[in-house]
Amino acid sequence: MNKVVSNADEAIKDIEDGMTLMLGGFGLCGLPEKCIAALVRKNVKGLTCISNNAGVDDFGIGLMLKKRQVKKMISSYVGENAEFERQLLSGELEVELIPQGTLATRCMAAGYGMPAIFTPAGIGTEVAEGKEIRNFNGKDYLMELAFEADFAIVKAWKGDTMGNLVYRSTARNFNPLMAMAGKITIAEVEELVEPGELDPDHIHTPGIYVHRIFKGFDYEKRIEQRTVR
Amino acid sequence: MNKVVSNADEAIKDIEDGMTLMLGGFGLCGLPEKCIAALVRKNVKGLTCISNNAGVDDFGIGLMLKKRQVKKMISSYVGENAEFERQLLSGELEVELIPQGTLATRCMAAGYGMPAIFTPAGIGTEVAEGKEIRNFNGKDYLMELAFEADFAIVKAWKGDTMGNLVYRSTARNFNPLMAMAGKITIAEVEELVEPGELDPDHIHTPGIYVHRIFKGFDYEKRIEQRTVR
Amino acid sequence: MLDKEGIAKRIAKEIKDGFYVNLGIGIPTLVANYIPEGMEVVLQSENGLLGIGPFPFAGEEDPDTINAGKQTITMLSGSAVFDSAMSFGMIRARKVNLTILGAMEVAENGDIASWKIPGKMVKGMGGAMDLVASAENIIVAMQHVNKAGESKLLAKCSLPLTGINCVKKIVTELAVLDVLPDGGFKLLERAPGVSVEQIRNSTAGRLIVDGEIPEMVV
Amino acid sequence: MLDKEGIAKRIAKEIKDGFYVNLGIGIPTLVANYIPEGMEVVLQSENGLLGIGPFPFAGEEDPDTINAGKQTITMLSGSAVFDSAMSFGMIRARKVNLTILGAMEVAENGDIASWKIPGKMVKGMGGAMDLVASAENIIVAMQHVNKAGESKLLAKCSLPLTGINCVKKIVTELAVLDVLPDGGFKLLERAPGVSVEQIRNSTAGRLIVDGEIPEMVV
Repeated sequence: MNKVVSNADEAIKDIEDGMTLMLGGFGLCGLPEKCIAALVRKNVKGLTCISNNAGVDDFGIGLMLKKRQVKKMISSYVGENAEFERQLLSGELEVELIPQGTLATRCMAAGYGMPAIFTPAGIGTEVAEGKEIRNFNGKDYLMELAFEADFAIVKAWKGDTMGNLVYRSTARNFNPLMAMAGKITIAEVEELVEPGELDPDHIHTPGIYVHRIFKGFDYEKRIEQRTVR
Repeated sequence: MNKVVSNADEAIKDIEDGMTLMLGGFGLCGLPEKCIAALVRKNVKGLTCISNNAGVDDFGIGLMLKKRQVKKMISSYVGENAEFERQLLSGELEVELIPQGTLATRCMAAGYGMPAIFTPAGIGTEVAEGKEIRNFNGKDYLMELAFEADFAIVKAWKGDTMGNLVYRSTARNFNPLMAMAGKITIAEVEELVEPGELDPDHIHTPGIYVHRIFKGFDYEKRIEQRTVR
Repeated sequence: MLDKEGIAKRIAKEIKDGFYVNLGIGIPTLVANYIPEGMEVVLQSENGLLGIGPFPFAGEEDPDTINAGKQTITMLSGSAVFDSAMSFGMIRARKVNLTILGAMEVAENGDIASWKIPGKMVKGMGGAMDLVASAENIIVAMQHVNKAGESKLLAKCSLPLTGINCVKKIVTELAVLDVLPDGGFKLLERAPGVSVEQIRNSTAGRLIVDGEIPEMVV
Repeated sequence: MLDKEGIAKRIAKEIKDGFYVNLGIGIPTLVANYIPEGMEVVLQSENGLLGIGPFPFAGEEDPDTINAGKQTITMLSGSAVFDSAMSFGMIRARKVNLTILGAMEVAENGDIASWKIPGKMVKGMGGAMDLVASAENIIVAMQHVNKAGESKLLAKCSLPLTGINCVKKIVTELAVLDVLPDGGFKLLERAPGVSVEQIRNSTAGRLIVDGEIPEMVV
């Protein structure tokens, strides 16, 4: 039951060209920055990345975009990234933009073994094109399918060697949803502890969903929009 | 934003004959025992109760069954209750038995604004009768609708005056799911605290889902199957 | 004519005690500064937070605590954190009482466009499509005309839609308007010093002016 | 012939290191006592717990900590609590490696009946329908014949079904059998002192006996 690997490079060693990855985080908050750095080092190519955002030019998934490792992005919001916009407008990068709640819920659906969900988000817009629409109680809903991902890569605050995870503040965001949704789930944590050190009532992701875990050192945790009073 | 009411009787005062209620708890664990006692006192009749179990003869929903307050039970497991079995076999009580995961997920669907979910539970059985079956990736699923309940009544360990709730151990069970699903949600708690006393990262039910909260005194917390080493 | 702060101030009057409110990026964010004293309102951030507090003091920024605009924020007593699926769950289930967001265009039938200019700008819809498809009560905060002087209140949206038949109220630098269930922008209030004529000239969609239109009190 | 403890002991051999296992009520619960030393196995309780510990010592029972059979239990280092929707979420998503449960009848095509005797008994299916519809790997622990001496391994179930085409293996007081993908009970092992003939006489469904059948080692 010990799921500990030594570092990010070992955790991602069998991620191959052309795979589909889920990457946790909202903007740069709660980002699995150690695994992203390792993916850049490994220079794996042709990836499909499911992630709410695409990072900024020089941090987060932006680093993978710069090296042209990403074939397709599935995201809800991709502003703040000039290289991204360039690749998109030039057609080098395939992009599927979907509503944020749809993205979150399609992850959850995968982790909950539900093949599809219904949401009103996107009804009457181009997001609805080609999708089944269904009326319940007088309101139209789109049927959206659960995601399938080869790997889910998430960042937690604390984790134990059995894979139980706890997130801190709004760095939680998509991480627990994606943690449930990967065929293989990799968790990087700021603090790796022994089983029993996390209160069973406070665990956000039960270890059953997590296959590999490691402690990352020296987190940068860059702030995207530093705003003060 | 103060949602505090003085006691169970005040919390349930507008529950009327013929309404649909969700009641948290698994067996007698995590049961909203103060509200059940108040419902028995008020002697409201013709209720439809959505609850995983039906209590025992002299505790939990069993007390309401004894007074013939329940018209229909929607549950997954109703053993351990002789009066229940008598009313069921005599036809006095309408009973809809559904799989436990389906029950849990139909509550969650209501709280998440999803009109229906898909589950394989019950395929090929009498549970599937009259329901839509749909195949995804070679596997059959039943479409099950979100519940609608006039009131959800749950029991938490701690709650604050804004309605944020924390559950303890396996007394969590259906409580957070039902808390999200009621048109009006009533929470009874063992400890009522001021906002700020619960860690925002440890809250299981955000206060937005809770309309009324009160502190219950002298919880009996009866054990159904006392088992020791 | 109102400035951005004025628009935010006017919208703040639509908030009621005990409301849970989702504020979009831009002018809507400013609304938080004008919630009347003594009123208890909880702000929702769709990344996964109820109870957005003020921006932190310099030096106290926490990279793990941000709002939907990725700005550093603080929490309040009674704040609650959750994942993004629950966040949109409570939005879809209509537990959020009021949604205030920006727009590029609004049509007289309540359609809204806000996320894409074909060939030019593709930032994505973020949570806006979920919000407008689910919220019972949507107020749009926007400029009445764009930089080229063209009206943004149209008979029909020209840009890709974010949602349909959903906008209930609009507050601009010139006016407060309701979008009527049967269609049309019903003029409710004029901004200080703005005439009905000015508003009419800046509104491409059907404007409904019924009787005397009061000047708004901000 | 095996007693209940013997059935549990034999089933325990099917568990592999690192497995997450759901144990049903009755004989399956006993399996927990026979997990080999040194093997790390996590038991799931569908009310919402991973990491079921032993029963508490008298006087230390916690009414808030129970298993799916409503028995008081304890937790272990590394246990995690969650709500019942997530519990069945991980079951449906096939994160649980093995499900062990009881049955009233099993058919040679893998159908199982376990929750209802029309007109006589209606306790409900609890989580059994979810488990059998989702689990990749299902072992049934049951008596080969009922109290009236009739076989419970049938060509076709007579009672209302819990699930279809799902049972993979059966362990009874007489034998270990696989349910073949194309149908039929393939005899794998005889209980100590039990003959193939005895098993044949107690099996109403199609029994497949291929070569010498070893006596099981418990």
